[in-house]
Amino acid sequence: MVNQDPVLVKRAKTRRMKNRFYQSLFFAATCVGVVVLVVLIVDILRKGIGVLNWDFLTSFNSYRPENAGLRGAIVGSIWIIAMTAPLTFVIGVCSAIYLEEYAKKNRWTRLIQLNISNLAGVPSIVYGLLGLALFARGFGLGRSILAAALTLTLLVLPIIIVASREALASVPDSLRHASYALGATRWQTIYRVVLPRAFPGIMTGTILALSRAIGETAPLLVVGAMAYVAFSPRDVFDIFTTIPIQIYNWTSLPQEEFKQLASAGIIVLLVLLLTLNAFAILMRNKYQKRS
Amino acid sequence: ACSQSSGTEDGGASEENSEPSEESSGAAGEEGEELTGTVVINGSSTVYPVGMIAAEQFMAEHPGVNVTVGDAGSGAGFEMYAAGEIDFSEASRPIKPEEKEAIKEAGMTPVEYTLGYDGITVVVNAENDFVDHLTVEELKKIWSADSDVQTWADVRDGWPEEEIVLYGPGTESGTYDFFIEAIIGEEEGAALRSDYTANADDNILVQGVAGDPYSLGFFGYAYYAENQDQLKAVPIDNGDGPVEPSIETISDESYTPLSRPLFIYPNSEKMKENPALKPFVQFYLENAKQFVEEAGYAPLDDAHYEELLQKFEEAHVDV
Amino acid sequence: MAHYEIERTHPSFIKGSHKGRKWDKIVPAFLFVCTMISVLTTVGIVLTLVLESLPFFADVSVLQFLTTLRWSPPAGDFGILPLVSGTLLVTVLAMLVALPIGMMSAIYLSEYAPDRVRRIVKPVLEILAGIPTIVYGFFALTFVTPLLREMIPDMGLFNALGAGVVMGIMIIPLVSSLSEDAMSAVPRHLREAAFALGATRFEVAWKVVVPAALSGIISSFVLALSRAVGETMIVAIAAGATPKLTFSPLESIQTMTGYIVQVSGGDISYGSVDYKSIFAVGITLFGMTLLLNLLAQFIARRFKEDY
Amino acid sequence: MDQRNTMVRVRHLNLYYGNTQALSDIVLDVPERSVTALIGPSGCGKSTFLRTLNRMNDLIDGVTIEGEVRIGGVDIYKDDVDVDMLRKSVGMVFQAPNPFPKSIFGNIAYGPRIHGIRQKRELEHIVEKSLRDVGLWEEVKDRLDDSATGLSGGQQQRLCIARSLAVNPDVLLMDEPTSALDPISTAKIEELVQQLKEQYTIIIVTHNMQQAARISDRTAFFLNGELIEYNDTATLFSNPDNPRTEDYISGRFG
Amino acid sequence: MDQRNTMVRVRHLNLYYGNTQALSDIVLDVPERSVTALIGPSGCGKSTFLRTLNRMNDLIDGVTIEGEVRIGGVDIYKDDVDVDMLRKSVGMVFQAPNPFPKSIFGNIAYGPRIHGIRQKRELEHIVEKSLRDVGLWEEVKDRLDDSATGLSGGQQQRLCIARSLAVNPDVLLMDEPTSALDPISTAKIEELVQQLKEQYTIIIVTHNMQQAARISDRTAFFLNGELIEYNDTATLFSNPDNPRTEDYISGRFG
Ligand SMILES: Nc1ncnc2c1ncn2[C@@H]1O[C@H](COP(=O)(O)OP(=O)(O)OP(=O)(O)O)[C@@H](O)[C@H]1O
Ligand SMILES: Nc1ncnc2c1ncn2[C@@H]1O[C@H](COP(=O)(O)OP(=O)(O)OP(=O)(O)O)[C@@H](O)[C@H]1O
Ligand SMILES: [Mg+2]
Ligand SMILES: [Mg+2]
Ligand SMILES: O=P([O-])([O-])[O-]
Repeated sequence: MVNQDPVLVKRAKTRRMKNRFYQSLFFAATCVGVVVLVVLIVDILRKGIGVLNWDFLTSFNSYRPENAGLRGAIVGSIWIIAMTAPLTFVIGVCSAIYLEEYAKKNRWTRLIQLNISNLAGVPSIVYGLLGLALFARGFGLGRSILAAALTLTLLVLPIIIVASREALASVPDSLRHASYALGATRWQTIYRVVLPRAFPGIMTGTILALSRAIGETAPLLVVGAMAYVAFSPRDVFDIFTTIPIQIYNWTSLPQEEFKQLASAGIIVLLVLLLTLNAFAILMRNKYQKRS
Repeated sequence: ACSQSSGTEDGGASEENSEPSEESSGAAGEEGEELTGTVVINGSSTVYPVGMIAAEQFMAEHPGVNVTVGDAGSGAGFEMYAAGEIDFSEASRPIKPEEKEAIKEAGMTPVEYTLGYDGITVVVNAENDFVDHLTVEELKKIWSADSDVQTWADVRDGWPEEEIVLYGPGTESGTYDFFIEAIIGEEEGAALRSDYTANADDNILVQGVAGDPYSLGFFGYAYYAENQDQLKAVPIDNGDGPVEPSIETISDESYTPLSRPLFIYPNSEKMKENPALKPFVQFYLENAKQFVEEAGYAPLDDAHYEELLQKFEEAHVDV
Repeated sequence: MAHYEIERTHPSFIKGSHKGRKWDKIVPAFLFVCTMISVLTTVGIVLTLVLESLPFFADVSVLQFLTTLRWSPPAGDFGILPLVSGTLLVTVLAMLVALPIGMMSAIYLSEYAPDRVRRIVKPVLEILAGIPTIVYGFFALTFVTPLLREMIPDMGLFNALGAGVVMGIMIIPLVSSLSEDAMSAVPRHLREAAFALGATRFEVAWKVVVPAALSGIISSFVLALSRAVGETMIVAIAAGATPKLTFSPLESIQTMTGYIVQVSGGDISYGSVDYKSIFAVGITLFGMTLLLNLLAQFIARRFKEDY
Repeated sequence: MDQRNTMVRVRHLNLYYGNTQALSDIVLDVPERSVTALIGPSGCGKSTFLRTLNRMNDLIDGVTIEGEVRIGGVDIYKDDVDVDMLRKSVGMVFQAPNPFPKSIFGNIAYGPRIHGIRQKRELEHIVEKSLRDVGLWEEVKDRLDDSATGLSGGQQQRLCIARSLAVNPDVLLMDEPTSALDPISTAKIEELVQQLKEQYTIIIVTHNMQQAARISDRTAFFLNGELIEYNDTATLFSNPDNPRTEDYISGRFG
Repeated sequence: MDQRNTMVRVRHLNLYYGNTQALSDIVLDVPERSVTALIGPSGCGKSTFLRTLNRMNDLIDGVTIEGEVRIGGVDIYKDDVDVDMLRKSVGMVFQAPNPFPKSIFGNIAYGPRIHGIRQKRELEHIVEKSLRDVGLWEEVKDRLDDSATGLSGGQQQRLCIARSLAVNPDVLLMDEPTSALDPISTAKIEELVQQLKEQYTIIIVTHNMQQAARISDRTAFFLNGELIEYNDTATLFSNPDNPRTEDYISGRFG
């Protein structure tokens, strides 16, 4: 090179080493998360895989560990998700659209934003208290699937709103302008241009929100999830239990066998979670390819 | 249209049953007639296994009935009772006057049935070889709010100069209240010392005691029974010599003062609306001894259960 | 300048019936209603907490609540400070784990990792955030704490450390993913500018990308913090239930959330002051997260950098 | 030129962003079926002016507009004007090509669709005609279903022009449509503009004075939000009235 | 010109993005302290070529490079070359101004700081000198602590040039540095380039042939990844060897 100043060259060597050191450090940090995840999963598999079989998935809970299964809880969780998913999606995405596309950027909007990010940090158990007072008691829904689903909807709503807003904000204005310049109304622009483009990000938010909803325990304990439900709920007004509730209950019983069942329950929950995540990633990739 | 107190109207099994519900409830207990409906139980997590056994066995005989059991806690149980949300509450302590008041205000009368006993078991680590028994006085010395016991030597001369690590349920637990009443005394505002390691989950307490060679803890008998390899139960001397907790000593009431009764409070008013409820309560009481034993608690003598049934029939002649 | 005749006098854009019109009236109204649900949620939470805690504050004065140094409901001691200190202790521990690791992972993913690696590792890390918290609770109690106890023998079975560390791990993806998003959003041309000046990758990451993404990074920190303050099951299972005014991570403590969940599942009478106290604790918790968010908002605005 | 009708008529137009004035007392008439170039240094208000003609400034908070803008005789800032339909009549092409992340077909059909055309046949016909008009048909007819973002920059810009034409506008506004393009694509678009003025009234912003000279019939020179001079392109470039115009076109000032 | 030393020497350079070849067998010598313009249609490889000279292409996955590039006599693709130090010697200015979101001072001082200069006095001296070199000192000396993103586009671009100069490079690469700027800012930068060539070897990509003619000593014409013609600017524009060069500079092909 032209100016091979020996001081600089020496310094360059240290800088290069520093870079390499930090690269290794950052890599190691990334591995921590991955390794813990693996350890966690292995630990659970080791404890639970032995009792995980078809009967476990298809029988109801029982006081006899050898007969106990997860059916009622699986059906309950599916019910809850089936209710929570559309509600959160519609309300969350609509809120995000309103805030991002319609609301004037004034003090009120900022206040609403602050409110939403604050809600994202409100402990889930507090939502449980709200759900009990409002849905179970106030609306007279009782300790039902609907009351629980509504509670969880409120709980995860901020997650999907924040993610969807990010997604909407990342749609370039040039696309909106192109649409307006063709005489499209605001809603046509949003519906036909902005939303499709923001869809992958919205999906990510939805999945994060639903993952959270699927695994919640504390608020459902307060809203009134049952520990022993030996039937499949038939409508949204029915009594329910969910997988995490069942896991929690099993871990609190004296018999060692129930703890194994709890681990098997955790495996089922994780499988459900991973399926949901995989679905999200597929959707995300599918739509990302197009744009 | 909640299903908590539903009869056949919203029970899904009603399609299979062509007969009106009133008739089938009249024929409760008779074989062949299908009973339908839902019974909702909630309350103490200690009594929960008993309720679950009852529910499961009842449903085996009456597939048309759904019995669901919650473990929200005794307090929550009574609160739901007063709110008219449940058919049945379970408790690991007697109902408190204010709870009774609330339920009465809501137009209901809670009737109490004692199912059996849970022996609160004082345990030490399996490796502990110096504790042969503890007197009630010693327990009080260890656990009272103003206790100055720091090491085992402070409890009894000759015991090692090792720090005593205490485990027990949290203040919200029925066991906590009961332990205070039995050991410390009944005066208002009595509390245990606050520097022990508390947890709401007895299983977790088991792990605590099992992991600490110089620990001492107390919790429900069933949790000791399931973990005898890691724990050692401490015989308690209430003046009549040390008595080791066991189903027998708890049942025959020689294990004192740490046996606590378990209760159910079926909701009589709900029986009028819910045809499945009365047969279920009857079934529960008829087989209570067996259920209590199966759940790992100590049953009472047979005479007691006969009394229970009698009390039940007297209370519900009208239903 | 020349003037011209005007030809058409009735162009098509005078208002008439236009298809899109009706939607443009209904839609915003509906969207607004949806947005209001979040506002109403807050109102609902505040109302519930305030109304339900009024009876509590009739028995225990606010001053007593805020200044007493002991939390022992059976003895009538309702000083929130031990619960606050427990919450803070666990939160600080969790942050000590989550912030550095999350941040370093974010830098690795955004600045060093090949695209292929990032596309796999990022969602894998995100799984950590989706695992139900009771799973973490037992992981802390039955895996992490025993491991820690091998190193620190006189640590209790329930301790703030194990719970805090595991909570920190749970929160890693919140920091790593959101910070990574913020860093990825830093335009490529800024990186190129730095590289073109002879900066190493580390210098680019640390002195250009991180400062440029700072407001996003701070937002992720605060979200993580709020989540830690509000986390329930991990502490309920692994940190014990011993309200204690201590800052030793080796001791068993109780957090505000832990207290709420244990009391609401316990046996005490719902009419009692002890039970009503959970709403007072709930309000305190809500106030704390609100304060954190306000702080975050303030900081994020101060550090906002336009690129 | 004088026998043509006025398509755009602007009278005493003032525009403010918040409190700062961006356009001052603009008066200008644009004849139909002609190309008018807007030139001037950066920040002088060319884009702002262009956006008043299809009310795109409505999308920006805090914009205040005074004065009169008539298009085809209608005051477009009157209350009874349907802004969406106005924008249909007054098309706009932007500096950076901005195709929707849809297929080529979907891009062109977007406008007709939102304006109520549903039949596949009709849409196909419009798409073909618009693409032919911009000379893109032969290049893309075999891949109408491919994503428009896969086209080259010049193709994308022509696609955007075709997209504007598909809704059958009267006026076409172009804001530096070639500044992001290479010379060859630029030449193609300039040629296209020459063809389009047979049917459309075109107003084009450019910071390239050679381009203005090559393609426009009339040129307006803006400076600091004022319309300094507006005249036949030939006259304005060869013999400007205003010394500042001369300074600018001769590259003498900043 | 021939009495000057060769600063950049490129031999048989081939570059591939994955499997597609973007540069074919480029051979070219750049004398020191001169301005060399790279022209050619979009996508012909101008930017790609420029980025081989400071190894910015290393940052792109899947790039393969063959051939030899020597700067100041050193083969920069040899293993023992410190890429960071190479980039210090070979500065680069980009199409869009890209100041860091830092203060004006912080922008200029960034380079010297990472290369080990810590003393405030020395930094201040470098900042002042660099800003003076690009003629920005008088305009910004009172607001060195203000954010650089608050400057106008032209000022930002000059700031970016000053930032490059602050690390004391030998070669300055500029990739269409004025294409996002208005004519006045462009004129300023062109003037600056003329001054800078007294000290630096400048290679500038432009798609504006007038600009190439105005400011460069030598011009290289690229087409489809090949170097078609490389000659004195005056010669290349007035009397090109290659018919394709002629076609391109006369605007005749696509
Ligand atoms: N949204 C806005 N808010 C506030 N001021 C604006 C806005 N858009 C433009 N301006 C200001 O109005 C003036 C005119 O801007 P305009 O974009 O119309 O200039 P222009 O002539 O198109 O410039 P260029 O050639 O750079 O595109 C400028 O001073 C600009 O800073
Ligand atoms: N990162 C990349 N990956 C793959 N191909 C690339 C990449 N960058 C550029 N190319 C391709 O290499 C060729 C040369 O691109 P380059 O950017 O060097 O052209 P250019 O002459 O600078 O064009 P312009 O005038 O538009 O800047 C083009 O075909 C381009 O598509
Ligand atoms: Mg403009
Ligand atoms: Mg280029
Ligand atoms: O629910 P409790 O059993 O602890 O009474």
